[in-house]
Amino acid sequence: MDIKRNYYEDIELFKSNTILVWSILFLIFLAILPWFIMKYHLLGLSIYIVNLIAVHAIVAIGLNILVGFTGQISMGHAGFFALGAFTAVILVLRWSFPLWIALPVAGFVSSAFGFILGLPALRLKGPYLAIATLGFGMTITTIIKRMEFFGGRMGLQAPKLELFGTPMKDIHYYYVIMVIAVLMTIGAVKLIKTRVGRAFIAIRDSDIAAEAMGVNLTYYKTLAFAVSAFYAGVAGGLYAFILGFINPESFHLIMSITFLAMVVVGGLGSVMGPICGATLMTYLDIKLQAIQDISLIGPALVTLSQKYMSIAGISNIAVIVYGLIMILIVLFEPLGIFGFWIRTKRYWKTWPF
Amino acid sequence: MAIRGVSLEVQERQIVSILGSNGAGKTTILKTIMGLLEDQPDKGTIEFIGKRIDGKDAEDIVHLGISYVPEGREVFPELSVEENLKMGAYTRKDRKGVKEDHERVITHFPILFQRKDQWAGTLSGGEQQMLAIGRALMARPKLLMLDEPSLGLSPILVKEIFGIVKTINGEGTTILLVEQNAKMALKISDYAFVLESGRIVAANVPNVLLEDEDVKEFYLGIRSEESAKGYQRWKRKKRWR
Amino acid sequence: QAVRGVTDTEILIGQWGPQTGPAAPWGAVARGTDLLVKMINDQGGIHGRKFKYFLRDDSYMPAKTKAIAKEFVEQIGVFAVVGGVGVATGMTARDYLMENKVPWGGPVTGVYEWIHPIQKYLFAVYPLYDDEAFNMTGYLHEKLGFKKIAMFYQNDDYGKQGVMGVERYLLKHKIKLVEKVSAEVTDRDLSTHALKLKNSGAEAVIMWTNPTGAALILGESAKIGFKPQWATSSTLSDSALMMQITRGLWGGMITSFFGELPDSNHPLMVKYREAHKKFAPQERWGVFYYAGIIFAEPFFEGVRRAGRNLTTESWVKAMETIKDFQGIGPPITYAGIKDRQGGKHVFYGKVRPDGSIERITDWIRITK
Amino acid sequence: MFGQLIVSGLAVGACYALLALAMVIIYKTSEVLNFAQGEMAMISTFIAFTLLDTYQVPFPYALAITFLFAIVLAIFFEMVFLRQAKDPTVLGLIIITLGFEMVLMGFVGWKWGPDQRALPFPVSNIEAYTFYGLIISKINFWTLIVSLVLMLILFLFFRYTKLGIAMRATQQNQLAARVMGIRTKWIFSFTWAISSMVGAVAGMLIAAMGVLDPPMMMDPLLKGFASGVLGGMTSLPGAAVGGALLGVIENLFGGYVSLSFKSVVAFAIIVLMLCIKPSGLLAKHYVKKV
Amino acid sequence: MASILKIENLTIAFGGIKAVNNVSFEVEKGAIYSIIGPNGAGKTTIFNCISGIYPPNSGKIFFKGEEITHLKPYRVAKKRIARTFQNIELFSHMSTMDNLMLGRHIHMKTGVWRGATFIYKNSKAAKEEIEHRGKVEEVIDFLDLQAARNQFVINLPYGTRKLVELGRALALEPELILLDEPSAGMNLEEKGDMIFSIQDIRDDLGITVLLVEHDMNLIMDVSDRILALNFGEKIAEGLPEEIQRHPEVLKAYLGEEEK
Ligand SMILES: Nc1ncnc2c1ncn2[C@@H]1O[C@H](COP(=O)(O)OP(=O)(O)OP(=O)(O)O)[C@@H](O)[C@H]1O
Ligand SMILES: Nc1ncnc2c1ncn2[C@@H]1O[C@H](COP(=O)(O)OP(=O)(O)OP(=O)(O)O)[C@@H](O)[C@H]1O
Ligand SMILES: [Mg+2]
Ligand SMILES: [Mg+2]
Repeated sequence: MDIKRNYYEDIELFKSNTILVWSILFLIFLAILPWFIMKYHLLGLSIYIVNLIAVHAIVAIGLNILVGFTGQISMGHAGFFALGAFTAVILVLRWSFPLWIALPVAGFVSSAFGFILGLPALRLKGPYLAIATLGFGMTITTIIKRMEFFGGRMGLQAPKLELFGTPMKDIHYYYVIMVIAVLMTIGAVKLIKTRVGRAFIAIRDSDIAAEAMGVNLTYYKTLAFAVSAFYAGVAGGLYAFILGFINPESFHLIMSITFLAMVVVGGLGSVMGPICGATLMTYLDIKLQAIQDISLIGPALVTLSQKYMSIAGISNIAVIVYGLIMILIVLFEPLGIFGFWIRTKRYWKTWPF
Repeated sequence: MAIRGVSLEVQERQIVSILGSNGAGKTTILKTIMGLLEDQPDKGTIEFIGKRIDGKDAEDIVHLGISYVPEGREVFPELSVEENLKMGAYTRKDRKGVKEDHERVITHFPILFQRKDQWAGTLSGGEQQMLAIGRALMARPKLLMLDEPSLGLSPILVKEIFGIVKTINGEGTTILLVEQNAKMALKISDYAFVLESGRIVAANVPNVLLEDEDVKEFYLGIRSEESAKGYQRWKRKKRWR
Repeated sequence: QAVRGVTDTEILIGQWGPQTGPAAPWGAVARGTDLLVKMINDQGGIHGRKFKYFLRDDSYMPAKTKAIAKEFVEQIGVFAVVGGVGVATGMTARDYLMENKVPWGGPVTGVYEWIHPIQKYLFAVYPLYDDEAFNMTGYLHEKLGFKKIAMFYQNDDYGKQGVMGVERYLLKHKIKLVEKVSAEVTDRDLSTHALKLKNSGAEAVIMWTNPTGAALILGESAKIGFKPQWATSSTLSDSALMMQITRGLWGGMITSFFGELPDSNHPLMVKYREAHKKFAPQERWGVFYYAGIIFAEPFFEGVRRAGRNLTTESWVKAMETIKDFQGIGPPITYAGIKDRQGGKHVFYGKVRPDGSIERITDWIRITK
Repeated sequence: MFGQLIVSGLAVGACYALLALAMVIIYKTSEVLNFAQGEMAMISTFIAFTLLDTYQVPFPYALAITFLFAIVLAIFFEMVFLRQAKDPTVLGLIIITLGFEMVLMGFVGWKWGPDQRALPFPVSNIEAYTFYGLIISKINFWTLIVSLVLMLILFLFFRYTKLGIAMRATQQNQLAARVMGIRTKWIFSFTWAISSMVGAVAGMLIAAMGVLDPPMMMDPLLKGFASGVLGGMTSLPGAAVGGALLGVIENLFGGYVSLSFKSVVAFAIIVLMLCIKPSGLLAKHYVKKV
Repeated sequence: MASILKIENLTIAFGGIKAVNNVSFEVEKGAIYSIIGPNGAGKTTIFNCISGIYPPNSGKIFFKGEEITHLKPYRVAKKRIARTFQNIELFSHMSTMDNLMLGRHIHMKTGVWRGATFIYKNSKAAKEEIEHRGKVEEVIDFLDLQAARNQFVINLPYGTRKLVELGRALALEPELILLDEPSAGMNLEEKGDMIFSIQDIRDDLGITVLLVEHDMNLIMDVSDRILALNFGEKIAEGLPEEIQRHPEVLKAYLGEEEK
């Protein structure tokens, strides 16, 4: 081993020039994507859907820090998401904070709650932790529902924001969200590569050994909750503004579960995985009903429904397909979509052989 | 590919040892026999008392009368010692025989009796090893396969373990033994195989193997006295890289 | 110049409604509208234009509703949105639709959000829950002479507007509500709720909930021998369904109605029932199915009145001319630019033990 | 009121307990949290409904066919989906059950539509027995009896056959279990079948007490899961105790403190309990030894 | 020389069974001190008490004159006491490098904010990371782990994994290292290497070693002093030669005949 190693390589964001080039190309792609969407409605996408995807991706990245890296389950992330959404809206609505302050504050409020939840969660594992977090998620929305300050159960209308005097549209939000999403992705990648991230993974693999090596379990476990909740909080703030109206009812358990599914389907324990997962799951969730509109399949499904099932429930086909896709991905690719991607990459690398 | 072209035969009522360095494929052989590997052998067959058992499920193989002490203890951590032993006799229906065997295990390893209500996961390392062996004995197998049974046991117990193995063998159980402690293993074996990188490099009765210079040096640690420790360390490293 | 969603031969319209998930029963509304569209098209459309109807399932999730609204406007390019189930869902779309000047006729909930503040392009049909509850309390108190009134409601925007109305009336007449019990939409155990109602000694209980909640509370009350006069909102006016799922306990219920009874001899009802047999025989002829017709009728009336030269503005103008228009729902009036609440009437009926309904009042004006 | 609250608390608790039992049985062998449990019960109940309502099959036969269906469904799911997973993580398995939940939910919605229905049931949900002034409806009473009996049978079965230990062994170390000759695959199928049957009982009772519609099991399942955790996810008696406790606590809280926070308080209490006893009331806490 | 570790009347019981009963001993700085005893004698339990995993029922533990009896494990680690485990406890889904880097945890400072936001090579977090990677690289060289450097430890052979665990403990730059059966499961050759490694740890790195082992060859080769336990109680303490001949040790541990 005479080659002098440059240790920075290991933690560098762009390990090689190829990655750097690809990353830049990807950023350019993101920058011009809206133009394509508006012009061609690629895959039936709208900018709003892309925004939603990006927001979900932020939550998923954060959740993955908790679930994938630290090995703690959370079934209450909709709660943090809701906290972020309501905090951001209230800050802007009641005290006219600018968005760029309201968002981080929303993140920190969520993360404070994450820290609190992390404390009882310390000794809990598996189903016990699942139920505790689940209960937390439900409690948060119930409390929000009860307080007129948060608009009660009617919910809150997010104020219309302006950018240089013009009201912000989806396309403006798009760039705001993308910048935040990219920054938060990079943040997650780096965090995982350095000391704190290592401690997280160590806790997942063997908490006893981690503690014996000087990792303060209490601190890092709650920290993981806090960091994860921060992501959810910021994303929640963005969500409130792209939706325009938030209502505590909509931050329900199913939402928490969907977040979890995004992470697992995308690929636990990588940063790209949850992004893939969020993209796929969000897109499918909104667009799957289109199978009834596909030329040949659609009428066939209608006939099938009339003959054997019920026509009133025909939309449920989308639910079935959604569930099946979830199952199949986990079944055949335990590392999620990201694992699939890695395999194809490896396959192409060794291609002729 | 962890093992290739390995043929070995274990005669009834014998003690047969498999020796070899780390990663040679000893565990893999035992696991293959037990049907524990996901990918069944690419080629070759395994027979037990005249019946083909390759491709069969581990459960069925156990029912045929093979018992296995896996590497790394693999006790049921949240079952009590007693329950662990009960699981060892899972396939058996004869209550009386089970009771007898239970007593026998306890006389071999009295500490297990003292710890009988303790969760196996909280036993000390050596106690767990004893439990793993005891558990396998509870099945009263025709063929007992032991993967490094002496790991983590105190010197006195190591001797005892080999004694027990010998006794069990005397009672009619055939034994296939994988050991790092080659010296002891050879002492009680009727036959031994030496494995290297998935291949059998030597196979013979212990007396003959003990004559073999290579075997002596690499597996029995009997080395020429004059060579200085440090020097030898380097030499050995070089040769085996 | 071109009007979005309007061509020489076609008018595109859309609606969202939960077809899947827990709120799916309400989704029947959106399919009912489909029936009306088919019928109109079958008769040759309006002014030579046929309607193309897009029904989207939002599973009652606001994020999806907004995506659907955007799809309607940006990709499909609909002329108008007709109906649309849900408050939280509709609210995410309201401002967006209004900013883009998309006419919206007859959202399927009777809440203030649609008319406060007044939205130029939004024409509500559903009588307001608040007014309905106010009036119903009055009916129980003044006409039927109940003194001790309790409320059981569902913990959401719909239930809350019911409470508002009831309390408003009682406050005005200085009467105390003897008990106010709420349940979550997902609750499946209402024994404590029933017990509380019973202990309050109420003579009449007004119920603002979904069918499941109603069935559960009636069951629990019957169990502990609590038999007040029940009264409930128009959302539970599907007495055939309610009779079945309450196993007969629905008998004696006082219900308000926003539309003709399912077996009514009203000429339009007869026509619609025929269309139902023809176009969608598999659907159950339930109140919420044909409510899809009720909430859409004024919209089509507007299109009819706007004439061949249909634009957003001409439609709005036409809608504002509607006075006492009546299909199978309440009489609809939009009194000028300050009034966007079309339905202002309900009528009351009492459920007979066999599940049929005795109409006990005519259409009563509930909104001043 | 106090007595009545306790009685009706126990009655709901019994339903929670049945669902908890169903979940615990599966968790005991495979560490899988079966989130499809509710929907499996729901679809079985719909089958029962179709038999009873559409085909007018006499109740005992309908019951038998429903059980058969529940068993087939569970074994199908276990063999066709769960077992096929390669290198499954616990979380991955949970997601598979969630996916299956959606498939079932979608299927029922597609087949039967979203409308609420009433399950014809031989025991009335309105008529009641009165003991010392406490009212308990017939169906609640029989629910209590059925769940107690089921619980007892299962408890004895798993306690006094080797199978009970073998199930736990399978969960803790599948490899070692196989080496002991425990037919783990068979155990999985078996436990799924039993659990699905218990679930179907719960589903039918819950539908008979209230309303039959696709989302009917969402809330009970959560509570059942919570009860299981409260009692300790590996303990059958724990499931019973957890269910009863949860039902009673909920009702007392609803009756005396606040109805609106009733369902949330259940979770708050569970979290508090778990802080004191991290593995539930009746399960021993295991700390790995190094 | 001064004692670095001092244990006074340590007692711990699990449900009535006294795993360690009134044990006292002292380890001198720079010594290799071994604990032997039959299985279940309480050796690992003593380690667990020192490193804070089990709170002792009574007795005191002093490290460099300071009491550490009831400190949490991570605080003990911060005092520079590192350990290995009887059944390897590595972070199996991390590379060897990262495992060792975790050993540097207590010496590093990067928190969430700095970790997530460093941009270039001279940022504080990056600099710190690079510096500590250098340190880890020294450990890798010391143990000849270059080949395993970037592999996930789950894929490494048993013997190598034991070395990685040792490396992780060394990366902490401890003053006292606790080794629990470091040579178990190794073949003769690797055992030989382990003897040298242990000696090097003491001689080259100046770390005091507390050792638990069942391999008598190794014990006799490296130990300066030996403590023998049986049923949680001290039965003998002294120089290797004394212990080897001690009748009780012979009876309880080594087996009487032979040799
Ligand atoms: N599942 C697996 N996938 C890939 N390689 C494997 C797998 N299992 C074992 N190997 C490899 O096969 C070889 C033989 O392993 P095996 O465990 O049989 O060795 P062994 O002789 O038992 O060694 P030891 O003395 O360390 O127990 C090793 O190089 C190991 O890395
Ligand atoms: N958490 C625990 N609960 C109950 N008993 C325990 C626990 N930890 C250890 N013991 C018991 O304490 C005794 C000492 O265990 P310890 O692990 O210290 O033994 P050891 O000397 O390291 O033995 P070995 O050489 O086999 O590893 C054993 O009998 C063990 O069963
Ligand atoms: Mg091996
Ligand atoms: Mg030990």
